Amino acid sequence: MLQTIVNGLLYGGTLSVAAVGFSLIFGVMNVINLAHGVFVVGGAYAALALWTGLRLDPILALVPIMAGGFVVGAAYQRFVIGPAVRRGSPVAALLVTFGLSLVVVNGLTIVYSSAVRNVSPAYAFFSVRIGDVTIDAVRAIAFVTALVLIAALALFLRTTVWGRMIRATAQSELAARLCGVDARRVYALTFGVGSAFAAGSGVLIGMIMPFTPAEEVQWTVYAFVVVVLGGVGSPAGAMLGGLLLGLAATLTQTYVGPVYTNVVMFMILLAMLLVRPNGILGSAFRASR
Amino acid sequence: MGETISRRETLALAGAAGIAATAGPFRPAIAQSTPTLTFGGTIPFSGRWAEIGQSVHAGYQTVVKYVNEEQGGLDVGGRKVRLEIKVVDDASDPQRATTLLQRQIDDGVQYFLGSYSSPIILPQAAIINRARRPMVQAGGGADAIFTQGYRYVFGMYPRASRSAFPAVDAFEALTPKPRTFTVVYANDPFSKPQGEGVIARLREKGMEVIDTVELPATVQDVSAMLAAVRAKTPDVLMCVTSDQTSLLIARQVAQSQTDLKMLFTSLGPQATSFREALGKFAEGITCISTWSETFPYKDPIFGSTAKFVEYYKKHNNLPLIYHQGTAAGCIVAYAWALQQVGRVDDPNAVRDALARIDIESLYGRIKFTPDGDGDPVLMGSSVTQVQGTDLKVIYPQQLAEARTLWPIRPFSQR
Amino acid sequence: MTAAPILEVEGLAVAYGAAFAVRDLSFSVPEGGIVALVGSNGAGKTTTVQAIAGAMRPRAGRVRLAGAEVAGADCAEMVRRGVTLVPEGRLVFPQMTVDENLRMGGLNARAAPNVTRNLARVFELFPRLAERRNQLGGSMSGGEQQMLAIARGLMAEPRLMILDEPSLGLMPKLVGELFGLIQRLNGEGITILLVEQNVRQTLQIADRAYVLEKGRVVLSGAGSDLLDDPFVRKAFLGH
Amino acid sequence: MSARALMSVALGAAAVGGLAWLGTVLSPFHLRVGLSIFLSAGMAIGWYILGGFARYYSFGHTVFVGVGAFAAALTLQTWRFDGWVLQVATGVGAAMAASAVLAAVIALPILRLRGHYFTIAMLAVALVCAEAASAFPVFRGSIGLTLPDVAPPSVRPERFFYWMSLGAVTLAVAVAALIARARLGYGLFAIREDEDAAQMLGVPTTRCKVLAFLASGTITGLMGALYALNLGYITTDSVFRGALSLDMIVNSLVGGMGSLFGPLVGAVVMTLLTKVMLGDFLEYHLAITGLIVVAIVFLAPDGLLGLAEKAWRRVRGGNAGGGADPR
Repeated sequence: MLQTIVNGLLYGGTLSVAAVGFSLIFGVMNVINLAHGVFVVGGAYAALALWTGLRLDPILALVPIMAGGFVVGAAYQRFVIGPAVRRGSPVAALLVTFGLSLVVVNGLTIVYSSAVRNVSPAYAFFSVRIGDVTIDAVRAIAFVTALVLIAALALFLRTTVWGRMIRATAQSELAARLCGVDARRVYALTFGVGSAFAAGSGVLIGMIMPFTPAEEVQWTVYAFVVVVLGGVGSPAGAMLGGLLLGLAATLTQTYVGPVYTNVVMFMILLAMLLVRPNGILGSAFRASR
Repeated sequence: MGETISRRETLALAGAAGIAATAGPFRPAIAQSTPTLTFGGTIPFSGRWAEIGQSVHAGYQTVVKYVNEEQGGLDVGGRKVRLEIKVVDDASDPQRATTLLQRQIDDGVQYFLGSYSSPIILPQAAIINRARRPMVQAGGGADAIFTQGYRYVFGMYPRASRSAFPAVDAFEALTPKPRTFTVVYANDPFSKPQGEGVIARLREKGMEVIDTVELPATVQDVSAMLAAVRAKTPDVLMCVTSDQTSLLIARQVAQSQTDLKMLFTSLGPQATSFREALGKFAEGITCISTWSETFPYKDPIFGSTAKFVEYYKKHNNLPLIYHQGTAAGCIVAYAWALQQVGRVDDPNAVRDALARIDIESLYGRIKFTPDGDGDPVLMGSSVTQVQGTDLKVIYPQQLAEARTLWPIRPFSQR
Repeated sequence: MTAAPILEVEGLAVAYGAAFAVRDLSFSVPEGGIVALVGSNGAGKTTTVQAIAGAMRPRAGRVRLAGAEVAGADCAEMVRRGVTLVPEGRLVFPQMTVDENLRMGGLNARAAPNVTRNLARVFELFPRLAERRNQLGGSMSGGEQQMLAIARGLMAEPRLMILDEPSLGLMPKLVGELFGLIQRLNGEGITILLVEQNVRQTLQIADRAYVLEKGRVVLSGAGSDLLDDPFVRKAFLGH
Repeated sequence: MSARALMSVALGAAAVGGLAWLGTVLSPFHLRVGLSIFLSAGMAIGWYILGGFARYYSFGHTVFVGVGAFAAALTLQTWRFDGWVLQVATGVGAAMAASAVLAAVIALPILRLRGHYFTIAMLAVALVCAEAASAFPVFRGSIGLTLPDVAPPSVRPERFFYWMSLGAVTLAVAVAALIARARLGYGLFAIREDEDAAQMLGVPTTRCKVLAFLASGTITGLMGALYALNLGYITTDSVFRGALSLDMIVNSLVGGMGSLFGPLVGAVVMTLLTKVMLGDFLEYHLAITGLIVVAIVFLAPDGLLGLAEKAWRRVRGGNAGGGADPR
């Protein structure tokens, strides 16, 4: 039982960090980014490239990869999502994100083939035993990194001027603009930060599990589940949602059967939507809807 | 088929309906100096099965390229015939796959090669059978393909439920004999019957299955499952899973130091990337290979498996795995049947020749059951084990390249 | 009207898609005065002030601020130039504290260096907000939120403050206080452009007022004159 | 019935008659193209009854395809009838009934949600049903279900399914057109414009949404049954495909959300493009499909019909007013 809970939490940490960027973008801009999983998987491939090419440890690789994710994400918002929202509607934006994810996945498949890949630094095969509980070193490292990243994001949103501008824009775009906030820049910033976190989570995921280009869909869907469970927009919500989901997954695996894991996860998503669509912590930005 | 209108009328109609662009480029080649024989079919170049699709395609292409470029064509009834492969991307989507296949049938393609994965092959099999054109495929093993009475569909694999028998037989042959097994299988159309077949075979051979685990088609974490495995300590963990799940399992087995006497994963170790990803932890993992590049067989086209391998490696960058071998086997089988018939325009006779084929090829023996799938004994897989950085055949005995590492070195001591 | 106009609007037209909410609208606001825009629902008042504040792009017309052409400038620039709109419905940031709300108001480059001083000033003006400094904006009462919205606007150090329906949803007692506050702010030198449905009280404090109907000015004059105007009495004052 | 309505009914009947006649002369491949188009169009129309009329964008409509397909397959495996009429009637009937039941069960809770939340909730419903179809052995979704060959021996199966799916799409269009003209339709349009206002004006919004949802789900389920019968073998992956949900949306948006012709035009264009022509582009076709979607959003935000309309207005010299640009 204890082992199951530990496994669940470790897995959940990864889910949290993989969802927090999605949550931010959804919360601030009300845009469902179907290309979210592409950034995750893209991060994993970037880590792979840096690992095989330069032997750069994935944890160190987080810095350039998140920076890259930021730039790409910000540009993506500035030149693609923003114009799409202005031209059409949020649904048009959603379609654009979908269309581009097809393009990128196709590109990744051509470059890397759809072979299963994996980033395996030396510590990928160690584990620590505490009493009866075995903890995979790499999962523990990923978990701690995830916590640090999420805490850093929370701190950024809470204490910096730019963080305050992001939150303000999310709560009322008009009021924020009337305060002199340049909404376009805030949106680009938000998308950049969200994408940086997606790419960063991809690095962690690439460390702990095998991946393929087609996997992106799954990470987008998990992001949905985590965000709806925890609450939109806040790092704390993503953290809570991810951990709960991780626990639910491993508990199901152990006590119901692995094959039912996804059924249970998606049932939770559905139940949550019907009972409390704003998530356990509620929307971080809107008082209610 | 009297009800089918002529091609020209079809084109005219298509133009009228504004879909002229859809009329394909698959005109049977007639007015060329060397007659050309076209193999049609679809391949998943994208979507879920894209990677394997590329391997299968490379296998087909290699034989055709060799026959055309090195032998000036295939000798059929005293004439050289150029071989040609015209396959389109079915994107792993069955609806699309049937539509595209129908277009080739309409366009007069007479011989077909297989796509990959049973959900695509099955609907195609129905169409192929109705059109009375043969298909030799290396991609669908589901039992249902071979139990519908389709006379024109041949598979290089034994049907799924029989296909992992050799692995069980290989473990039975070990000394000391492993006693307890945990069987893990993925819940997909191929792995599930294969896994159930393994369980039945194990019990039949008097070995103890202490636990069975059904995994979803994709998994992110198996630590909970491995905790249970550690608690029950089976001698052998047999995983009938996709390469991705296998890699995850192997990694987590290594990380969590789940010490097993043997780890078997049906798919995975065949790929170099799998072995590289695991490094020293890959050592000793066994898998089935329906084909291995080290097979010592003779082949009517290349001369031997080794010559095929050499030729393949000279012309391809894609790592050579068993899918290329199986796919190549399809063309070899066709070539033999065509030569038996002595002409290229009689698909029915070619079908009958395929039904009675029994030859040695680069792939091994090719002989189909009356239902069209591979003979479970003659065409059954070999069992291979990762030793060093390579994959060595360890079973059946007559093909064995190395002694089985048994039991394997505990993961905790690596 | 002796003072030079701080704001001049000429031939303004604003549309949503193909539907024009405002067309050919002209008025002016003298420096240091209180000018009111009144009219029924849908007359185009909110659209007008949003276009002036840069939140919407006018289709046609001219907007001059202290003589400089500013039509089409965005919000950020208008705030920098000293125009602050306190929007209809207050729009405080519900999930931010009072303090954070106020700091948002003082973002612009001109006011940013003086945040501490400005905070002290609005806390002095609204002691209630000082008490609730760390409370979330969304958890406060309607009256408090209105104070917060105005205080946030003051943080930007406006020369011209536009108030859009500030009395909406307030208890009558608070409405009285609000109008007192507006006069006090005006007394401190801030020019006020007031959009209101509370016509009587508005006209009582306005130097000049414009009556809007269907996106056009139909009547204008000194506030006190309009109070006696038969049309205004009939349409807005219920006589 | 007004003259205009009569006219459109007559035109529609003529079109259906013409298409049915085409079924007797087309080659098997073109029949398959036709039936692919009809299936896509039927699904798109099914989706449009909710998504187009009421702007409730379902991102999981494939759930009805899947439930319909599984209902048909499971029933036909349990009760083995002889004769195609009985077989088709049973399969299709079971599919429509199962979809209707599913829609009825989830309608009330799920239609309380709006906007993105409804969209995600439908996705969740689809995911739950898909996973359940795989995980629970009774449904056999993971290993697959074989359906009987229902086409009568005297008709080629692709021709048979061409006609069947033509019939189904005709039914779908008819139902959708009737809804659009009925009070229900006006209710849905009111919801599309402003649900709260509609409610305040006395539109029974809940009833309208539930009815539309039922019709939408049942029609999509019908298409699902035909989809499955045509394939002959289904697994969870082949009928609960996220791609099918997306196709319904993409088809409607590509065609244009303005009228029922939108999803029809979209289905024709997109099926030809992605399912037929791009088969020749091998590994690039996904990227090309993606680019087409992006291009449509940017170049023709109102769909192909919207584009055509704009062009028409330009020809006639009218002016197409641009939208306000608050951002």
